[in-house]
Amino acid sequence: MKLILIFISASLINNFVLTYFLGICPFLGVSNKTEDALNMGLATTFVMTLTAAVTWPIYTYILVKFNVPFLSYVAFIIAIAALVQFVEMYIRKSSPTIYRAMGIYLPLITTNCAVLGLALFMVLREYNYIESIIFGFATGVGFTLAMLMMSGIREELEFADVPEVFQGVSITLIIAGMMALAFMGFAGLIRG
Amino acid sequence: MANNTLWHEFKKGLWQDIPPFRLVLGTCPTLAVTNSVINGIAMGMATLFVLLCANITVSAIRKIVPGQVRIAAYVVLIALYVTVADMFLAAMFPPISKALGPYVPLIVVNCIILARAEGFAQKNPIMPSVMDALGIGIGFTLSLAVMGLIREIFGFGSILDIKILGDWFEPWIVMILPAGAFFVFGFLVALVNYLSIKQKGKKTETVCH
Amino acid sequence: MERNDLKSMEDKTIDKLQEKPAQEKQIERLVVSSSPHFLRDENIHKIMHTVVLALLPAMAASVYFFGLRAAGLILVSVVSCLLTEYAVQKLREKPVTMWDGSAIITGILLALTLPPGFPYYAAALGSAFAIGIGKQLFGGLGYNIFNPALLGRAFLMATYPVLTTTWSEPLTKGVKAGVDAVSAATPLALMKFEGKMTSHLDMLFGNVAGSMGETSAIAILIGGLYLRYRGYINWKLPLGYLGSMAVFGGIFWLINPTKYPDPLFHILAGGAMLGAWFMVTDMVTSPVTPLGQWLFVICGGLLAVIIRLFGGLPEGVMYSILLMNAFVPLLDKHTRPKFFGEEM
Amino acid sequence: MNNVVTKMLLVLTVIGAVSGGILAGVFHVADPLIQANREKELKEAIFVVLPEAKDYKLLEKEVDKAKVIAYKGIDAEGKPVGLAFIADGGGFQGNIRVMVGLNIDYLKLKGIKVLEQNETPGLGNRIKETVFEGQFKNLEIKPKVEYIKYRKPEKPNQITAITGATISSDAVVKNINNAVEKVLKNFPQEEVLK
Amino acid sequence: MSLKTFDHGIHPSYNKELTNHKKIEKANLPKKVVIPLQQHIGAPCKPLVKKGDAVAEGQKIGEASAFVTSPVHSSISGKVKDIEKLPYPGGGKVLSVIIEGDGTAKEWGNGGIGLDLESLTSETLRNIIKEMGIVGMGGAAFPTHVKLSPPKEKKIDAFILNGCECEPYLTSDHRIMVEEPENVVWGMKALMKAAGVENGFIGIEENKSDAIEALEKVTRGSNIKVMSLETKYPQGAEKMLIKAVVGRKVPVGKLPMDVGVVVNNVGTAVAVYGAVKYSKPLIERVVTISGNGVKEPKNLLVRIGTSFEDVLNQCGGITKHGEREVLNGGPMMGIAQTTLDVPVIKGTSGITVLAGKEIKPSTYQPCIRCGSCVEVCPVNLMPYKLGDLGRLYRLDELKAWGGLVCIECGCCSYTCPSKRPLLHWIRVGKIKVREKEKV
Amino acid sequence: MTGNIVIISMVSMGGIGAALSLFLAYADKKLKVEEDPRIEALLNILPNTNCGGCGRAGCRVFAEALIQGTASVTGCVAGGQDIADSIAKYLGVESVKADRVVAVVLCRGGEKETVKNAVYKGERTCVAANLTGGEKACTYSCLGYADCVEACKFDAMTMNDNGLPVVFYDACVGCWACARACPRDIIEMHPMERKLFNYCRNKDKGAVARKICKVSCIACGLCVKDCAVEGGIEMIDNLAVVNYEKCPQDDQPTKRCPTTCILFGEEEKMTKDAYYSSLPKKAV
Ligand SMILES: Cc1cc2nc3c(=O)[nH]c(=O)nc-3n(C[C@H](O)[C@H](O)[C@H](O)COP(=O)(O)O)c2cc1C
Ligand SMILES: Cc1cc2nc3c(=O)[nH]c(=O)nc-3n(C[C@H](O)[C@H](O)[C@H](O)COP(=O)(O)O)c2cc1C
Ligand SMILES: Cc1cc2nc3c(=O)[nH]c(=O)nc-3n(C[C@H](O)[C@H](O)[C@H](O)COP(=O)(O)O)c2cc1C
Ligand SMILES: Cc1cc2nc3c(=O)[nH]c(=O)nc-3n(C[C@H](O)[C@H](O)[C@H](O)CO)c2cc1C
Ligand code: SF4
Ligand code: SF4
Ligand code: SF4
Ligand code: SF4
Ligand code: FES
Repeated sequence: MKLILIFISASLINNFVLTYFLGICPFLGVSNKTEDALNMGLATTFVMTLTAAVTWPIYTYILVKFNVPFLSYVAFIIAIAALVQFVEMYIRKSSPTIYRAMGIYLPLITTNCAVLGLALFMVLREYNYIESIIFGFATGVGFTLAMLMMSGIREELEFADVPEVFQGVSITLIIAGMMALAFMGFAGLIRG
Repeated sequence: MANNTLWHEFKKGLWQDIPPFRLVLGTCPTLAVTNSVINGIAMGMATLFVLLCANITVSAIRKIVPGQVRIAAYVVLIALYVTVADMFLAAMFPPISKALGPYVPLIVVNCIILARAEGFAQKNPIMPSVMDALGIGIGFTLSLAVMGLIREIFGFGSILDIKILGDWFEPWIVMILPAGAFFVFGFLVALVNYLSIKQKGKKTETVCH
Repeated sequence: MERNDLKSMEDKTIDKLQEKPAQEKQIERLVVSSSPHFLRDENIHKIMHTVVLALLPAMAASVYFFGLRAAGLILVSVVSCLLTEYAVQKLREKPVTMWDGSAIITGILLALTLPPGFPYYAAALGSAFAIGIGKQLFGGLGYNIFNPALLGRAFLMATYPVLTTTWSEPLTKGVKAGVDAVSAATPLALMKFEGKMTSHLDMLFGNVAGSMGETSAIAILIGGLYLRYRGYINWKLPLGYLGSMAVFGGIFWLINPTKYPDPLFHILAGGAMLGAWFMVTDMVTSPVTPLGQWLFVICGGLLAVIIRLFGGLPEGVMYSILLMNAFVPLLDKHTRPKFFGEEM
Repeated sequence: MNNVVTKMLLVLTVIGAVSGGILAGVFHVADPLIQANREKELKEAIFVVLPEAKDYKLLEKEVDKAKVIAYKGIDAEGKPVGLAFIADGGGFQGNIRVMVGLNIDYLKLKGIKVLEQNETPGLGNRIKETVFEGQFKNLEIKPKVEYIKYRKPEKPNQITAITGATISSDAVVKNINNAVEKVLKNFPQEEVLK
Repeated sequence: MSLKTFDHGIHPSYNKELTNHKKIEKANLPKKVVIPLQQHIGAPCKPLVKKGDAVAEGQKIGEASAFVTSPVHSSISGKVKDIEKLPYPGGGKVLSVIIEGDGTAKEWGNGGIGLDLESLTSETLRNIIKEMGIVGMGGAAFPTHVKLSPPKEKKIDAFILNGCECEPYLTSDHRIMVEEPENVVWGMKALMKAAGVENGFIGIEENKSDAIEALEKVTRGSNIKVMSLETKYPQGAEKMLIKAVVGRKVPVGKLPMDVGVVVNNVGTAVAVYGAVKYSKPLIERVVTISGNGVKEPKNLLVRIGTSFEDVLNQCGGITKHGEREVLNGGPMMGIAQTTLDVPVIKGTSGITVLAGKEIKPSTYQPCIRCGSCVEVCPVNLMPYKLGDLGRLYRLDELKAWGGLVCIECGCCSYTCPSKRPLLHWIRVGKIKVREKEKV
Repeated sequence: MTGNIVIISMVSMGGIGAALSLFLAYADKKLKVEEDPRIEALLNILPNTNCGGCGRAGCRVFAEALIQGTASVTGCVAGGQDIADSIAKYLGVESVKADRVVAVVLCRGGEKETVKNAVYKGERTCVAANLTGGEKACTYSCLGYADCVEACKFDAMTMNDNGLPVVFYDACVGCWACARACPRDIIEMHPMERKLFNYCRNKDKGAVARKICKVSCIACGLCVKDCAVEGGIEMIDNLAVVNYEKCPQDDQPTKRCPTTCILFGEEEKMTKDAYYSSLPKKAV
């Protein structure tokens, strides 16, 4: 039950993009085509799940154990950077098709604050290992969902008559605001 | 001449390349911590500090770092400075540290820093890098302050916690909510676009990454 | 560049040709255009004004139950919508289409979702947001992603949460108009926070506290059925939405009839009726494909019930529609009907 | 090739080690300050909810592998004046953490202080205001703390919910009830009085 | 009885009462005809005559060697005045033979050979149909013999005669069915024999009850079934008709013969009757002249090559004032003419003249996504989207969304409350797609 | 204690760093995939406008083709000689001199010169109008809805006040975009050196053409006769066609043309500045 709640909470109610403002850059940058958004979302979800799986042991068995939790930022970011780079190389080698679809997004994920944010929240909320992995996965799903919605809307907007100064980033942000308004409906849905 | 270019490196961050609006970098903190002026400024200063340190170090060691681990090395350095900034805030300004929450550690992945390190310091000697960091950092701080100002005025009717709008004003709570952050940011980007169009007859916009 | 010295016989002929009075030539010219050359006698103006007409019963009910202040609120928000539309279109140097009726609908619907005691200035602000940002920023009629009236209402909800959730009893319950709004609870709030149910009959006729237009289910139904009769709404949308609410609400009711309200309550309470007949059906912000429409209403109904029963807010209709609005482009894109003869 | 690997190895190791060192150094300086800040905050909160207390003592117990913590407030003479503990739970938006002061008679609250909350400014965050917090002074905890809406409290264990923020008010009340129950169970009066 | 039909479609005002009771009249013998050398889908013909040659009525004047083509014949006797590129009612200019008439006309019915259907093989029938220049008279003018010669592996088991005439205003097929049902059925039997099909169907919209009655009378007891179909546009479109009559769906990109069906128009059947029975080439056809812009709407039997102006003058001319639009065909599918100086061709089933307020406005509003266009599209497309994609030349997407599946029926544009020229945009997009594919 | 923490930190961070670099080095070696770096380099040289003038789907495809040797170094028309030289230098091949071609609009029948016989109702683009035949009686004429101008990515075209497109030869890079956009095939690419053009595509008989446009080619044959070289201008389908293989490029044939449709010299060739400065100044 708790796992399901974590999943719903992280993917919908406390959607990283719309309520914590994490991962806004790719949300703005890679959301003009549904296909791109989906690929970016999938790649991010993958990395996020892996990140949760890798950073939790690092934190628990190294940093806490040796009583140096203040090193966590550095350790996490190293782990993430290495993971992303490794995943990139691996995909490139093993499946050129997937690489062509996802490859260009992978480097972007290193500097996606949602991934580091995930690790930090995971520690802050004192999830256990399984919970952390679910949390990582759910966050990725939430991110993908937000990306997909935005990309669908932006594709539609290509036909719309948006005033010139608002085109691009500006209208995207305002739509994000509207989505945040709509997501307020979920407020208080799952407490605790 | 040299001074001139240095001045230029500094100046560009204030308008021409002003980070969140023009470069669309560092959007996350811009949205997250700007529900009041003070938070915006604090975040801006922390970022400025990290940016400065990172630019200096990167510029200094740029010749000895091999390409394969460049990003990794820079990220580690950035994380180092961020941790320092975080501890500093926690030790000296606990309320601000609390208000900014996890967004201080997230400076690590603030794209501005890596973008400047990669895009500028990596290619330039120390002095221009310092000026670049100062310019961009101050531009960023100013941007956050402006966002904070607007949101605080509408959201609380106050500036720097001093009530300036009378009791007749019913605060717009939306302004302090996520939605308000997006709206204000969106409109500021549009405003910058508008001014640019007026200035140059052309829109300049690049998206992070 | 005319070379007079080389003017020949041919030139003179041409000159003669050109001398023909323009008027005469104009008459001879045939119209050419691409087929079809024959169009249905239907236009936006007509559709929108019919919707306004269909909203009359609901407006009348709100005035009956909440007095002239209700009329005032409707007026304020309609005027604010029209002015905003005019201002933005003037500013953008686009043709002004404020009278096409859509802004009027937005104004009326927004007003109908507000509590009767809502301040005028705030209603004006919400309307300006609805039209200015919710609609014109996207390019005006037809381009908006979210339902402007609901967006305006959501904006007001987030801006003035207390004002938007301060209800008063209807006049018919013996409260005098104009008196400081006595805080009252809507049937949904009663259900949610105090576990009390309201009589179905009161809800049907509107003898309950709530937003001006949300109260009288029957007045809304009359308008909705009229629209259906005129063919401007697709029956799938309102019935699907209400049906979905009833089914999902009913499931919870069966699980625990003392804790959760019955399906009829779900349909009659709050904004379900107004939402289903006038907001889910907004063509601009609902899917166009049959499958998309089904998904839209089913998921919308489910979300509404979930928010109502488990969310922090008492009413979920508005949020459910707005949330589903955001999915409309995706739905339309991925539920394309099979072409005639595709994949046989 | 090998040269590059060595170089990579060298650079990253050195950077890692150096930053580790620097961080440890900074930590060494900053940590006491940070701890002091935390301590101070905690102390202040305890003294707000247990006004007569001049000092406190940490009570700790391990129940079902989880720690239960309470602070025993002691007045100038070293006499216990009450228990302070943190009530934590979900509110409208995020967690609400409240420091609760329980009179040593175990019948009434001495006061509460909201430590952390993410509620909507102007609405839910009015639980921070003294008007709301003040209602808990001398509130009876038996059988349970309750809230009512719109009206003045009718019973000694009731408070009035904030209009428009029933959920936040409800959350505070629920959290307090849960925490009180836990404390009553784990730190019986006689044990504490000792 | 529930009427058979297809899904979607529209119910425009048919306006057929203008002419549906008017007997087919013989038009005056034209003094001059212009006979385009390509009146069909397929390869153009090469002229067989030169300037100054004398030609007889019915003489073949254009021939080409390809398979998908059809010869053309002189519709009057006289002298070839010239051969040049002249405006064509289908758009653009086509090499045409101008013939000045000598005022004589041939009587075809009398003294013809009157071939007996029984004695002919399908091979000979197809040859006759080809030689007599018979093409589809339902609009597209596809050479009929091609349709009748499917590749061996494709088994044809149903022949459908298209008597729907779903275009508003037009009544030529209707009048033919009412006035000469025997000839229609005779021609149809010839066509069936040529295609080697046993089962025949005649699909007619139920608003033409007199035609249904007449044909039922003639076909009683035969293997031909008259089917009454719902009155709905575009009931007459091949794919829709096949769906309504035999319940088969022609797959995207396939032809009727792929589902074992051949469809022909009633006009075609009558032309085949003339061709087989009297060796009369396709040199005249019934044309409905209608619309609020003509004084006296009529059904006329017109020689191919007669100018529109000549034909319209026989109907009292067209309105002189205000906006007028002259269409080759009906208002849904017809092609607007820039000049009246174009000839009636084999595919001209009607000349519709719209005037005044019947002419559509030239402005349009934004799409309000009402979905009407999606609801009416008979091939299940999303026209509002296709329109935008075509307008913006987003060709790959246009293809992906089925732009090339569009049968250009125009239902979408017709129904759009915002008056958006959806089909026009789709056409533009299709042109661009084809251009691109050629590169 | 303190020293301890410092040491632990240094060791663990150094260790993580070392482990990471080793890991990456290993991965780098094991998983390396070769990609031709020349593509990037070439892309840096190319204009990256993706105009399609090279006849390919975009600059990247062209770059790939260059490397495979299936494209000529002068293939990028938008880039001109400079870029061709740079590419040649980068690829280490001999540079070839590219012929500079520009677009020429072969119709002078604008609003003033032509007769209109219809009123067009519909989308104001040439492709759309061409579907219905357009307004002008001449079915070979410029439709005047500026598809070509829209298509030009180099700002090298505009519509003049007579409803005809003007090409600025100084800005035109000869990318073919306008020619492809024109549904009536009025625009052709010609080397800069060519000066003699018949600015008409009408194939109607003279008598017809004469009636519908003041400046149409009426196939009178005077230019054919006046051409100094036999076959320098040929009459094909009622239209005088300059044969550039033989044409001596002088103004002889234009002298007697009754409709001025055949012209010689720069008259019809505009530079951007010249055009805009020739416009009447609008009162601000
Ligand atoms: C933007 C917004 C913020 C809200 N914030 C809170 C909140 O912080 N705490 C709360 O209890 N309810 C909050 N609400 C919930 C509503 O006010 C809800 O209607 C209310 O809790 C119902 O209680 P009432 O019966 O006292 O009106 C919020 C609603 C909105 C729209
Ligand atoms: C290239 C081409 C080939 C065709 N081949 C056949 C054929 O072999 N058999 C057939 O029955 N119809 C054939 N058709 C005719 C079509 O099925 C159809 O009858 C024709 O396009 C006119 O249909 P319409 O009047 O509905 O537009 C062909 C059409 C085209 C364009
Ligand atoms: C939208 C549309 C409507 C059509 N309506 C008719 C019609 O009413 N009657 C008809 O005979 N053919 C109509 N056709 C043409 C038929 O599809 C088909 O080409 C014709 O019946 C074949 O017969 P034919 O080759 O003898 O002309 C229509 C085609 C389309 C695309
Ligand atoms: C059936 C129908 C329902 C409508 N519902 C709404 C509505 O809920 N909210 C709104 O702002 N406009 C509504 N409109 C008006 C109009 O469609 C709307 O303003 C557009 O969303 C603006 O682009 C409706 C129109 C029709 C025809
Ligand atoms: S899209 Fe094509 S097939 Fe569909 S309604 Fe429009 S014209 Fe007809
Ligand atoms: S019918 Fe017109 S307004 Fe309606 S969806 Fe189609 S294009 Fe849009
Ligand atoms: S004028 Fe034509 S050829 Fe020249 S640059 Fe423009 S589009 Fe290309
Ligand atoms: S595209 Fe062709 S027809 Fe259109 S304006 Fe240009 S030259 Fe004229
Ligand atoms: S600052 Fe770029 S993703 Fe957050």
